Amino acid sequence: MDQVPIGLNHYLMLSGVLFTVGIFGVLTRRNAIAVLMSTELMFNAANIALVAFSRFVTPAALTGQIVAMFTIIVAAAEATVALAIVLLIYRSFKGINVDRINFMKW
Amino acid sequence: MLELRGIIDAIWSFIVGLLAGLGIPQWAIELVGYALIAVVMFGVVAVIVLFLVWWERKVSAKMQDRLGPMRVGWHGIIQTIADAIKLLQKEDITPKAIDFPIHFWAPVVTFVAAFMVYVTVPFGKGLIVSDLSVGVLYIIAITTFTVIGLLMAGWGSNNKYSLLGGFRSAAQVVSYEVPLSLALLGVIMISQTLSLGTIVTQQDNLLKWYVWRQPLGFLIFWIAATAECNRTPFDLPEADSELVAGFVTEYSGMKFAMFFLAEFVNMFTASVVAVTLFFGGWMSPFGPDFGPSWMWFLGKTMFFVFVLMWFRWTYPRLRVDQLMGFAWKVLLPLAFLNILLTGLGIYLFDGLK
Amino acid sequence: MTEISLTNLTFYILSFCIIAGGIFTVSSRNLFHSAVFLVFTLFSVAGMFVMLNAYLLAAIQVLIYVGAVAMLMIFGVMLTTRLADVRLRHVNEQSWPALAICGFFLAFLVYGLWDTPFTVSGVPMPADTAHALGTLLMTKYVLPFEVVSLLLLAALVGAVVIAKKD
Amino acid sequence: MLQNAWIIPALPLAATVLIIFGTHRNRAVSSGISIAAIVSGFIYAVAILFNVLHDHGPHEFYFKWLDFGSWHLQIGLLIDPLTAVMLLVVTIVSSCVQIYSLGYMHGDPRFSRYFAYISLFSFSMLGLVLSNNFAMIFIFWELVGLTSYLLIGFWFEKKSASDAGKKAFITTRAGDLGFIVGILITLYACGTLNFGEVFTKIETGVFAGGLLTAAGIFLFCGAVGKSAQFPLHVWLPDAMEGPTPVSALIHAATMVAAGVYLVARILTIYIASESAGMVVAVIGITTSFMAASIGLVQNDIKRVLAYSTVSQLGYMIMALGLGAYTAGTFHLMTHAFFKALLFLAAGSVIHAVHTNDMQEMGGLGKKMKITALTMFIASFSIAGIFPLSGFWSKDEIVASTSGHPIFMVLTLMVAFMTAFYMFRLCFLTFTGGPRDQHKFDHAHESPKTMTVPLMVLAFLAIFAGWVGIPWLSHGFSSFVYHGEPHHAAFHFDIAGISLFVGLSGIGLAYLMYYKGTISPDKVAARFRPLYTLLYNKYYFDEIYDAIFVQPLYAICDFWFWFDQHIIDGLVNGAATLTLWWSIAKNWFDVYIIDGAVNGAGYTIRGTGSILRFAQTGRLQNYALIIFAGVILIWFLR
Amino acid sequence: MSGLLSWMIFIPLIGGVVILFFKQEQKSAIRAAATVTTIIPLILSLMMLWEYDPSTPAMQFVEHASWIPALNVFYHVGADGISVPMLFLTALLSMISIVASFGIEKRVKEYFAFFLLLETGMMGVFAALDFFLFYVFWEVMLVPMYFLIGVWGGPRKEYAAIKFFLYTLFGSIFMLVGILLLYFNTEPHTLSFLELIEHGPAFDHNLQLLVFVFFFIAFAIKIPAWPFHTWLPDAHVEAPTAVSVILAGVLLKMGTYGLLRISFPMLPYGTNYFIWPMAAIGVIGIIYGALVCMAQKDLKKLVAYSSVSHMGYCLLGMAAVTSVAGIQGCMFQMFAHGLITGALFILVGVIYDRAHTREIAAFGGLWLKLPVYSGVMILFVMGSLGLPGLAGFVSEFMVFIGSFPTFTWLTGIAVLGVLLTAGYFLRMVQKMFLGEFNTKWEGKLPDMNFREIFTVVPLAILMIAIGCYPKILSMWMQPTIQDLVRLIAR
Repeated sequence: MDQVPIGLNHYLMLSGVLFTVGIFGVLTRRNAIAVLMSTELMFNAANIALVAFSRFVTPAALTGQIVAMFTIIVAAAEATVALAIVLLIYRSFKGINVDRINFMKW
Repeated sequence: MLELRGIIDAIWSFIVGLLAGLGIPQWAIELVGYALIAVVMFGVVAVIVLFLVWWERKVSAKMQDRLGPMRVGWHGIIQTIADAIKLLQKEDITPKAIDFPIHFWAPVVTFVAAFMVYVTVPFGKGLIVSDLSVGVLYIIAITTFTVIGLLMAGWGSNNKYSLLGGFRSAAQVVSYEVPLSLALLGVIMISQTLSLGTIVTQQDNLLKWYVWRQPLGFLIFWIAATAECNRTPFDLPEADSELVAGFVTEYSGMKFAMFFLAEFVNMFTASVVAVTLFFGGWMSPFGPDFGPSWMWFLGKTMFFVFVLMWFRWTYPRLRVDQLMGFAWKVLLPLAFLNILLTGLGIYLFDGLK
Repeated sequence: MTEISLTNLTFYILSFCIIAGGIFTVSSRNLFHSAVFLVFTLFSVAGMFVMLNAYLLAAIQVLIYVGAVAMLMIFGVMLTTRLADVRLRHVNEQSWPALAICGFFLAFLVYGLWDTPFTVSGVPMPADTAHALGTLLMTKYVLPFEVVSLLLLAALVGAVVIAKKD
Repeated sequence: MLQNAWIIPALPLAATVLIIFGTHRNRAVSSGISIAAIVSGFIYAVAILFNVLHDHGPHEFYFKWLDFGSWHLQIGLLIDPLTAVMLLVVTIVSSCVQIYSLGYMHGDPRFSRYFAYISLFSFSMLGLVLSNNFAMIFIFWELVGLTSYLLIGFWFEKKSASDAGKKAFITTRAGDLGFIVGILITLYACGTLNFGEVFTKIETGVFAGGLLTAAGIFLFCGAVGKSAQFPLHVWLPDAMEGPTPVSALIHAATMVAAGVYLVARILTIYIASESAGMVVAVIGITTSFMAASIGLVQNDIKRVLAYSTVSQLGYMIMALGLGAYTAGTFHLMTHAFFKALLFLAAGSVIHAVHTNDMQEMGGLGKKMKITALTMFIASFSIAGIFPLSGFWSKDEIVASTSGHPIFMVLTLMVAFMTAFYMFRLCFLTFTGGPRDQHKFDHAHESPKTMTVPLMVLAFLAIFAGWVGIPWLSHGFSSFVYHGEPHHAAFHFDIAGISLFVGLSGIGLAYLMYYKGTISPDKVAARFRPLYTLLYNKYYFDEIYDAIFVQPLYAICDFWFWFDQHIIDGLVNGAATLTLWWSIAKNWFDVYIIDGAVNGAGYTIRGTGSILRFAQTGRLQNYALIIFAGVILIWFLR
Repeated sequence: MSGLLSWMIFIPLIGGVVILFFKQEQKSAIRAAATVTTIIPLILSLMMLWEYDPSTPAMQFVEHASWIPALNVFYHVGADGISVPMLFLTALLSMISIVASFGIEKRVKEYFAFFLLLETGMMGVFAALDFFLFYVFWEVMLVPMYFLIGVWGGPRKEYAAIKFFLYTLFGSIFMLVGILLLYFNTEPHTLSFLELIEHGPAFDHNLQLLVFVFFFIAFAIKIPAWPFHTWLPDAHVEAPTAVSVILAGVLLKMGTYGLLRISFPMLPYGTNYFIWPMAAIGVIGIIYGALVCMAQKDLKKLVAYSSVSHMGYCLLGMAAVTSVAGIQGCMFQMFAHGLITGALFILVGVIYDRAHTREIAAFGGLWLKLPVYSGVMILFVMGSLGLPGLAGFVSEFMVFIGSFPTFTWLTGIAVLGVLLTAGYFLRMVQKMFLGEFNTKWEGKLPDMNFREIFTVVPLAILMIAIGCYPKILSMWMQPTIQDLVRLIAR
């Protein structure tokens, strides 16, 4: 293993990878809940980046942590509503496959 | 004199010296240290829990005017160990239709989560693995893993009783977690810290126990904690008369034992938190240096464990709607009221501390 | 022979856990497995927060993500999925283009990361951030804090209204 | 005492308010309040008279009413001998009329309202005579006009009554326009409206010349309207549609005398401006002669009296125009009493026979002794027979014309005609045989409430003039005078001539209508054109209708048409033009511009119909494309 | 009380918004809420009168706050002797109109909401001291008025509403141009009334003439001065009763108010240049309006045209810029006309509610059966035709006094208007109230009820009080008008 001390770029890289994974999930999963989970992954990726920035760039100000905290809370709220919508969709469409919900199609 | 910290420190410095002498690198020593701590902790808690299992049987027997286990050891004191050995020997039945990984990992998650709490519990003066600055929050957070485990168990078993049990458990735990957290908030507001160690040291004699300032908080906490542990009268997830055995229906052998132990660990945890936050933790009622601190701690904790057992054999089980209604309609408003009152008290008598 | 720092080791282990968990989350055929992996990932992220000295955030991460969000997900899964659905195709037909695009995206992200000179501050992180965070929330960020409370309330009401059976 | 004179008008006002808002449901209480108010006023007026006899004044009391920045308008009370006399006259006549009305209006459904109006009138009239400036006098001037309007139209169900009310209001208002202009000129010239201050300005020569003459003539317009002088006299005969007591009070004794009072009050102007004074005098004698001549042939008992009133007012105006202050005001007083008496007596007759037409009366003297007696007394008085009060005052008026022969001749002719038509009236009504037996049979003497006022007034008709008997230390003229006391010497020649003229008028009437020696019909036939002219009142109403009323309506219709079709037409036309322009533009828009736009639209739609296959409606598709776009942008960076 | 004017302006708005949250069916609640909402500004306006210091011409109750700093626009309100009576009148008439609107059954909620919005606009116009604010309120008035006429009006309501709207908008555009001309000709650019008035004499003379004409067109349409008056009969006739009341009682006053507040002090040269045309237009309006009135067969139209005539007095009075009496007469006429014509419209509405016709000839002898109604109507008719002792006389008299020295002959002609007014009103009274009772209404026409009486009694009391003792009104305006005369004479 190399001797590079773990620094900002490591965390950002981790964040990027996780984000990409999340994107992949969002783009490909057919199930709405799975899509939601993927978005949660993306949130977490962002949070990692935020906290890392907070730790390495502005350790005294804690701004990143605050923002991350708000992100988490908002994510929770979002998940609540999203799942309520998913339930509604499930009742209306008898299924929650995203590619079947295409009412918007011309 | 009977403080364990000195003994442990001595043993640890001996081991470090030994390992360093063997040329083992620093990071490995640290790793070994962590591993040792974990093992010791696990051992201690496991022993306590084994004792609790026996004790529960004895208490229940006394309450029902029986004798309880008497055969294995003095008054059946090693009965639990015998049972454990029996369970470990038994065949691990895995039903065919289960979702195997889920079914497999569910008891592990539960078990591990139950033990993880003890990272930040002060057993005595200096007897704390890591006095986290967010200790209280940590405990609340970790206990939620139990639910995941139960849900996994319910789902993975592919059995409708299990699923229902899992559901009930999740609903119950999530619901009661809210008043529980809010009840603890009262203590946190007064103590101005989340660290358990600090909270204990703040309660350095009988009069400074937070239960005096938070009677309502304690009451709410204690009821909610009982529910969190899935203990009677809140034992709906495994209500055997309704759901066969709830989420544990499809488990047997070792896995069943893990669930079983986890339940007792949780029970112990609840008592530990109650003691630590409201009853001075390892502090003796007369000051920090009166008798061995860990004994005070264990004594107080055991009393609360006994109270839980006492509950179990006293109260009938609630209906599921009563359960939820009680949490949201009674405990939650009371918890809010408690916070309000606490805030008001702090505002009015700022010098209370 | 190189010295292995325990911190480095932990970081790599956690990174592995996070990424692996993420990949399993998005690729698992079984939705429930996805959810469990998600929990795993989220927990690992909490660990990452601990590494970054953000203890409070770690606790919150566990409390909210594991205790609430993931639980909701699992509930959602349970309410909308049957074990029998496992056999269904779980990804759509655009998975290959998506993979390509994700690859490109990651490549550019990494490129951008290495390319950007961040000004890393030498100031060490304060040990106890909980107190400071609490103070900040109640002073400097009190408005966002209140807004978020309102948002939560709205989400609560909204969720109830949306999911209510007519 | 004197500064509280406002109480006199305030009492009837209070009565009005009380009746309208309180007691109007109770007839007895309402009338009682009204009468009590005016009788109290009478007592107060007597007290004032004694005060003023002691100290002639003038006494003024005023307060600020209107602010106009640097200066302000004051209103207040002016009490001098003229005011004192007028107060007395008004309160006496008003009291009598109100008591009389108790009987006359008995049974009327709007009994209480009647008393409210009468009280309101009393308030206005008393306020008028107490005013110390033009603005205030104008205010009360208009208020008496209003009450006159209301009372003339009291029986408004009758079209003729409501017409008459309207006519009275509008005609007097026409005179008031001149009044307003006169006030404005006065204000413009003097900067004040207070009588005393204006007169001072005139005396110091500040207010003089053409402006003064114009002011005088315009102010006189008000008097012309209110006192029914030529050419605005037409309303007064019509005003007889009102209840007879009202005619007695308002259209004989008091309100119509307001014009005379006004001229007397501002006589300084007419003395200072010869020409204005002459205009007044000419108008006065013209009116007098014209009205008297019409009165000769009228058959309606009240109309005869109305023209008589117009004629007598003309007398007074003429006297004032000639500068005879004392004569005018003296006649004003005596006339008030005997004319009120005449009307009330006539009312008593009408009350008995329910008709105004003298042709249907006759021989009523047998059945209505008191009425007949008082009527004859009044007639003798107005005919100027010694020693009744009319004799003394008319004598002074005739004396005042001594410098102007034409005036004197006309005055005497009027006196003759007056005597003639008054006795024509008396003989037709009370003597001879009944011409309508049915009405005669039902006739009866009026109740006490009516006859007692008649007797009081008869007393006054006889004796009121005695205050002016020259031999008795010139009682009236040393009290009411303008400038220095001016005692008209008693000329036996003039008195003799006028007495002779009056007696000959009576004699002619006696021959024609009592004895029947000369047939009225033959006389009428002989002078047919003249008779017709007189009978139709010189066609004044018809002429006015033709040259004022109808053209006015035509003009109004025209302007309304103009408003609707020209002005509004312009507006609507502008709108229509805009609309046409819009239509044209619309065509252009629809076919040219829109064509182009639609063409573009079709093109786009064609393209779209191909491209729409890109719209899968799947979220994830779109998201994919978004990210692809992000990467593309990165590439293109 | 600070912010008095703002409260007066915005409480109706708040009330209107609150009313929108009611259910359409809760009619009585809506009515009660609207009434309360209008009573509060009325009480506030009484407080304003109480606290107003009449000894100084300075602006009082001033509120000054930055609004659009880039354009130098301020939220600037205040009241002086010209606006205080108008604010009071607005509050009073609004309250009365709301009460008079209780008979509205169609879309009650929207009606009252619009009405309250309208009140906000009116209050704002009278209180604004900043052109931008003034213009905003001016236009704010327009919209609810349009809907009130267009939705709740009579048979030709659409025509009337659009005519009103376009006419007024036409004027507003001129006003806007005028405002911009003034704005760009001051340095620094300002929209503040007070600053522009300070700056007034310094404006270029030709500019003053141009801007004066522009403003005059805008305000003349609102007054409405001949020949810009043709929207008025239509709007009045089609509008519901209460709206007519507001239209006649308050909106018409905005024109004269605008001239007094804006044109005169800001453009002294232009004012003095144009006094003769103004007086001439005023006199034409008086005579012309009166003549047209006489040809009317519709009662409401008659009252409407009488407004044209009466507002002519205002113009004539204010044209006499050198005399306090003239301008004060104009102010009196504004106030008196608001009271009297407002009441007349209410009374027209009362009879229309019962008979569903306004044809004068269709009635007759009403006095026999409706004594209270007839008495009140005749009282106000007398007020309108200038009977002494009532407010109308005082104002006309003051106008004549003021204008006579300057416009001797014109005033002489204008006096004829008094006669013509008497003529057409008496004709109307005779045809409607006197004569035989028209038996087709037998039993169909009950007398006024308590609510209706309540709506006219305050107006009657004020009318008589002002007529008997004008000082109760003139005391508010004296110093301000003197100051105005001084400003015009600059």
